[in-house]
Amino acid sequence: MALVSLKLVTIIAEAYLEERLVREIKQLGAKGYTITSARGEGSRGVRASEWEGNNIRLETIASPAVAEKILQRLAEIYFANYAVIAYVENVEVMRGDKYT
Amino acid sequence: MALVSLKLVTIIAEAYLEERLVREIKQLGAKGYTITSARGEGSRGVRASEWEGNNIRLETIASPAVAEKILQRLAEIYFANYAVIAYVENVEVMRGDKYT
Amino acid sequence: MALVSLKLVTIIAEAYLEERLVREIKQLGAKGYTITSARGEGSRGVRASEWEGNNIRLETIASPAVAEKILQRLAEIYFANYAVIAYVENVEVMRGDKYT
Amino acid sequence: MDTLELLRINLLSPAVLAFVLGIVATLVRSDLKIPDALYTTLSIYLLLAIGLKGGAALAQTPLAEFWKPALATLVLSVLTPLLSYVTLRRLGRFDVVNAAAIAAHYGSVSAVTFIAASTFVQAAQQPAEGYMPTLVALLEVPAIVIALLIARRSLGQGSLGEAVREIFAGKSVLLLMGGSVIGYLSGPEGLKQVAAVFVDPFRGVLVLFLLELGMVAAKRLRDLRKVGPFLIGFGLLMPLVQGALGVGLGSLAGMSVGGAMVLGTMAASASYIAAPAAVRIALPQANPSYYLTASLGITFPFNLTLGIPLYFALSRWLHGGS
Amino acid sequence: MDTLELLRINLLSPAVLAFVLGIVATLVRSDLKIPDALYTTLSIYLLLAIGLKGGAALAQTPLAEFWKPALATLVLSVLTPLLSYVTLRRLGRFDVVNAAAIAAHYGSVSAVTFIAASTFVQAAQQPAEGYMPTLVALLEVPAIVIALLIARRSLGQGSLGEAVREIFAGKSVLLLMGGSVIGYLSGPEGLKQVAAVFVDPFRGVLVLFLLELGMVAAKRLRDLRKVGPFLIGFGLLMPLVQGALGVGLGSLAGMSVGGAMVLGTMAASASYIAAPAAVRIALPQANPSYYLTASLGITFPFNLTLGIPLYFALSRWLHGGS
Amino acid sequence: MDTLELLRINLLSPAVLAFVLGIVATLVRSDLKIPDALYTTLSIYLLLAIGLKGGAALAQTPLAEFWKPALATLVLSVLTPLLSYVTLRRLGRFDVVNAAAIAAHYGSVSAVTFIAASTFVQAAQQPAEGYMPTLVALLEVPAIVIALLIARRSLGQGSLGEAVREIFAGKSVLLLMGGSVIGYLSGPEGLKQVAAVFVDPFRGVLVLFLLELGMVAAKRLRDLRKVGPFLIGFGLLMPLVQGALGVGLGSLAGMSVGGAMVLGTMAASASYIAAPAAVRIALPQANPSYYLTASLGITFPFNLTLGIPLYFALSRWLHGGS
Ligand SMILES: Nc1ncnc2c1ncn2[C@@H]1O[C@H](COP(=O)(O)O)[C@@H](O)[C@H]1O
Ligand SMILES: Nc1ncnc2c1ncn2[C@@H]1O[C@H](COP(=O)(O)O)[C@@H](O)[C@H]1O
Ligand SMILES: Nc1ncnc2c1ncn2[C@@H]1O[C@H](COP(=O)(O)O)[C@@H](O)[C@H]1O
Ligand code: NA
Ligand code: NA
Ligand code: NA
Repeated sequence: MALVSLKLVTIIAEAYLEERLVREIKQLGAKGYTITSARGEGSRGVRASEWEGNNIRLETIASPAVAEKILQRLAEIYFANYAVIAYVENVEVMRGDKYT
Repeated sequence: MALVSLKLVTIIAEAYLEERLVREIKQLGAKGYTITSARGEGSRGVRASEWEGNNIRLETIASPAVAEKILQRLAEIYFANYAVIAYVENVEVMRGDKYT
Repeated sequence: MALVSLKLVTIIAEAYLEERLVREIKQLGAKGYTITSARGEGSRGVRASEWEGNNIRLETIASPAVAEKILQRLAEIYFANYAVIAYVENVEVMRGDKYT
Repeated sequence: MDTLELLRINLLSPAVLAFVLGIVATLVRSDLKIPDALYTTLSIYLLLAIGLKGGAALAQTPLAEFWKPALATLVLSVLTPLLSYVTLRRLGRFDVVNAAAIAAHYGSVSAVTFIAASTFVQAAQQPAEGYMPTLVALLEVPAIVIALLIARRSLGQGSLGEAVREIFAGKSVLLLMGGSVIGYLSGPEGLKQVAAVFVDPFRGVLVLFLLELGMVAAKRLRDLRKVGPFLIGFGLLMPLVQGALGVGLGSLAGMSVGGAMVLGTMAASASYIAAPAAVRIALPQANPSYYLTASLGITFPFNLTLGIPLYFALSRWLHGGS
Repeated sequence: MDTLELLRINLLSPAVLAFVLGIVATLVRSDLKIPDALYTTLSIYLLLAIGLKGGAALAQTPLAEFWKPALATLVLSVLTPLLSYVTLRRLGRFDVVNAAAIAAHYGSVSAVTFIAASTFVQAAQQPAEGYMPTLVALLEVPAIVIALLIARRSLGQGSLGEAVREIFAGKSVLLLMGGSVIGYLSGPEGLKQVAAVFVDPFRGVLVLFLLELGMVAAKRLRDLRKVGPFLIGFGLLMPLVQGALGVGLGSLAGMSVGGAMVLGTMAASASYIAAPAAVRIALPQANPSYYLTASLGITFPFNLTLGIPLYFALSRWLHGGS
Repeated sequence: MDTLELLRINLLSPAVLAFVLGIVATLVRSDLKIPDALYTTLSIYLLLAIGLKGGAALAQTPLAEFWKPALATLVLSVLTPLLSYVTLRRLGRFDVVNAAAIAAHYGSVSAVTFIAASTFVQAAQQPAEGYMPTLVALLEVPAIVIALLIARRSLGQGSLGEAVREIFAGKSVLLLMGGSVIGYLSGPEGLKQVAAVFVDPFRGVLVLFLLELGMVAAKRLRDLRKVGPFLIGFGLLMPLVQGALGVGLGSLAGMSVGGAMVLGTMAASASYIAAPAAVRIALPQANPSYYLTASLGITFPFNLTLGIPLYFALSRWLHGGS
């Protein structure tokens, strides 16, 4: 079984940003993503109204280069004004070409 | 504290496969699993109707041997016909005997 | 981009424990957390009634010291009587000071 | 109408049939799933609606009419958990923790069984007194507290204080009592404003709820082997004993045929909403397989199908009926 | 009322307008989202309600009146998937698997289209026969099985047994048939108890449902280019052929103007609930872009807007009306 | 009925009491949680229902009757955000961004407050004009745009274009306006078809909604210390000023006692649905603690409990009543 090592980027952000974040990561080269609904607390206390939903947890498996670009973009545009965090891990996948 | 190193297999698949996947991984030796509801996009555009639900994100902590068997099975049966991806990570757990 | 290496602790527990677990990890030094609703099976068959909800999947990014304290506390108080598991991974984050 | 006819009417009501459909769905491994959010919504709805109706009725009930049934209910709330506890310890040889946990469930009330009984007497043209929902709260809370007190006395530890706070702040009791207060303060006028949501659709909503409960109960049945024959017998016979006690005390307190029957059903039923939450806190060592399988897998279906017509027949007989 | 007036009434009904609103919401990239749990709840509700009403009506229908329409429906359930399959293979040059998958969809029934048609004839003062929902189940199930049988014969493999079990245990058919049995057993009396939930709000609930379907259909439209012109034409013309067949057979079977029209609409409609689930199991190699885009993106909106008044005009004409 | 009696009626209505229950639930740290899906469903329902009713009423309103109230509303939509902005900048010493963000909230309308006011005047036998919901959209949208325009002028940047698109495509305005169009096109006849869902249960649904809002508002109250005394005073007094303005302009425009009062309440209320979404896009730097705590934690409860009877008393007085 040929396992390939790639990066898993997880972004946790206000639900309200979902559409924008998806657009951004696709532009930066992500070939897919998975989102789950989440809730949470961090340094920013309150959040936009309930009607806008809670947080989302967005995962994307990508090459190290794309992963880095995604983090960069988050740092530039989102970290200042929105409730967003992100982290990266190493994962092993099958069919590595699917993600790059 | 005795932390044991094990494998965390994450499978993202159409919700519709939930019951089957659970059955399979149990047969292959998984001692437990956790599922969250998810949505996402990948190389296969459309998905079965809404009524069948979106994606699931299934996690199971298992020994490296069981993890490998699960991936093998996914590759044999599911990758061709269904919208399924899977990845593996190393995690540290307490009470390692619980998972093997 | 300055990525900092930290610990990601994931706790899977009966939904019913949500409030208590959040209180505990904050006391032990966690600066934030993210929760998703989950379901699952493990060694304990049945669970409290549906009305109390299923499982939660609680993630917190923290320093190795805080992560260790959280696991310790889980082992002392929760593992015996409740359906709870936990695992730890290494993750890379931006703005590392946010988590410690 | 004889008892067999009552049984037929009950078994062929949409609610009971929906329960059966839920069981069938699980047995044939259907992919039908009631969304969690719907289950929670229905629960919130039922508890709030019970409260609202009870409160509005109470606002119109003279105290002279209410105190005897209330007293009968309080007596039941002490007797039934004690009875269960002693039976489980003496005859069933259960340990203190599990006996107390099960007793808390059998002392308190299953909201859905209560509603099914109320619907049944209404269909049988013998409606229960309007203040019945208030009695639910009166039976529910002390019964759980007493069962937990027993465990605590025997174990000499535990956080009873927090458990009691948790029972009152717990969503079931909060909605039930909160609904009663809202119903009481806004009165029948207020209830009329919201009747299109909280009164008329009540029975229809019950159908959806029982569909889900059928599925849950069927899953519990898989644990039957684990709980052993004693608990199965207990789950079938204890409702009869407690039901008879309830019908008897209700009749003594001057309640109507329908009212005494519903009180009996309340006593006979085993909670699977408020009690599990409370037990989880005060007695986390107790095994959920026991108390959930018995209350939800055995006693609930028994009451829903056979118990309800039986208690009704008994109540009619005690009131000098055929 | 002439056909144009019928068209106007249909297009300006709250349900169709809600469908349009859903399309608009997607086109303007609104952040409106119907929660998954609500979508599932509405689906469960609609299927159960259809079943309940059909069952209760069937309990009052003499067999003499029912057998002819039932037979007509069974004929349709064999004819329509065959017709679709042959058309797709011969004219459309589709491979076996995809032709069978699409045929399964066009053979079976879209529950929402069925409801929209029933609502329409009611508004036009020509209500359909009460047992119509029973015919839905009668048309739905055999049609899917036949389409899958074809594929199996041609492919010489596959787990048809499991697929058939899955169709019956599948939530759509389970709720539809389960609801029918509940409705039949509890009868009109039982239905009355739950009418405030399962009868009166029916049309209003449809509005919410169509809002969501509009959003889904609009998303499917983005796949139009992928499916090619043949399938677009198929999705527009096949409903007309099957609809005419259904109206004709229904009229032959002695059904009323409304009844024959609703049967025609059922034949004309393409499932996107039961069929996708079944196809998914028996023919996992089939491409969902084809069958979902055709049934949900093309045929559904066509029937909802233009098809319904057309089938009605045809039925009136066949019954000697203007 | 004097003002005190009005106050009593309002405070003891099921809706207000449910709001209090929600607050209590949070204070006693109950585990009660309204599922997100239910909250979203209720919001969709309320907005669509308001729109439908407004549109259907508008279809029957002669333009001669409508233009004056419409004009009064537009005047309010310009005046109230300006008034808030100037007050916050001059007296409150807020920076441009936060002043504009809060002004957007106080210029636009709280849908739930609007409904509570409509329900109140109905209970007081002084129903408002049917076209009121149309006025909600007329007040909501321009008020937000103006507040954002101010910020943009002062900051000299920002994507106003996208913000305006987002307001119109935003789910709140989309449902409100979409509902109005559906109601208008399908008319009173169409509304009747869906009344069992969108008209009758309206007040009951409000009870569930306010239960949730009580819980949210109570959580916001924890932030009270952070927002400072000025904003608390603002949240209590500004509604009175804007409310009086609204009642006055409405009366001048020839509206009824109920209509002028509801218009006043609309002006007095602060949005927490459409405005937060718009502010989030155009002014992401604004601090949600300020605008959400003020609108949801202070002004909303104030209007719901004391404001509504006060505006009513004022409207009666202006119309020459007691
Ligand atoms: N230390 C943490 N661990 C896990 N999740 C976090 C952590 N800090 C923040 N989050 C998540 O990120 C969201 C935004 O964080 P913040 O911008 O700090 O408010 C929160 O609502 C949490 O869901
Ligand atoms: N690169 C990726 N990163 C994260 N999730 C993915 C990725 N690619 C696919 N997925 C998930 O896997 C599901 C099936 O993928 P696919 O078979 O490519 O359509 C998608 O719906 C996504 O939820
Ligand atoms: N091996 C495993 N892999 C993933 N999740 C697990 C595993 N074992 C248990 N869990 C999760 O932890 C919860 C509690 O486990 P337990 O205490 O074993 O019943 C289960 O309901 C699952 O959600
Ligand atoms: Na009991
Ligand atoms: Na068809
Ligand atoms: Na306002």
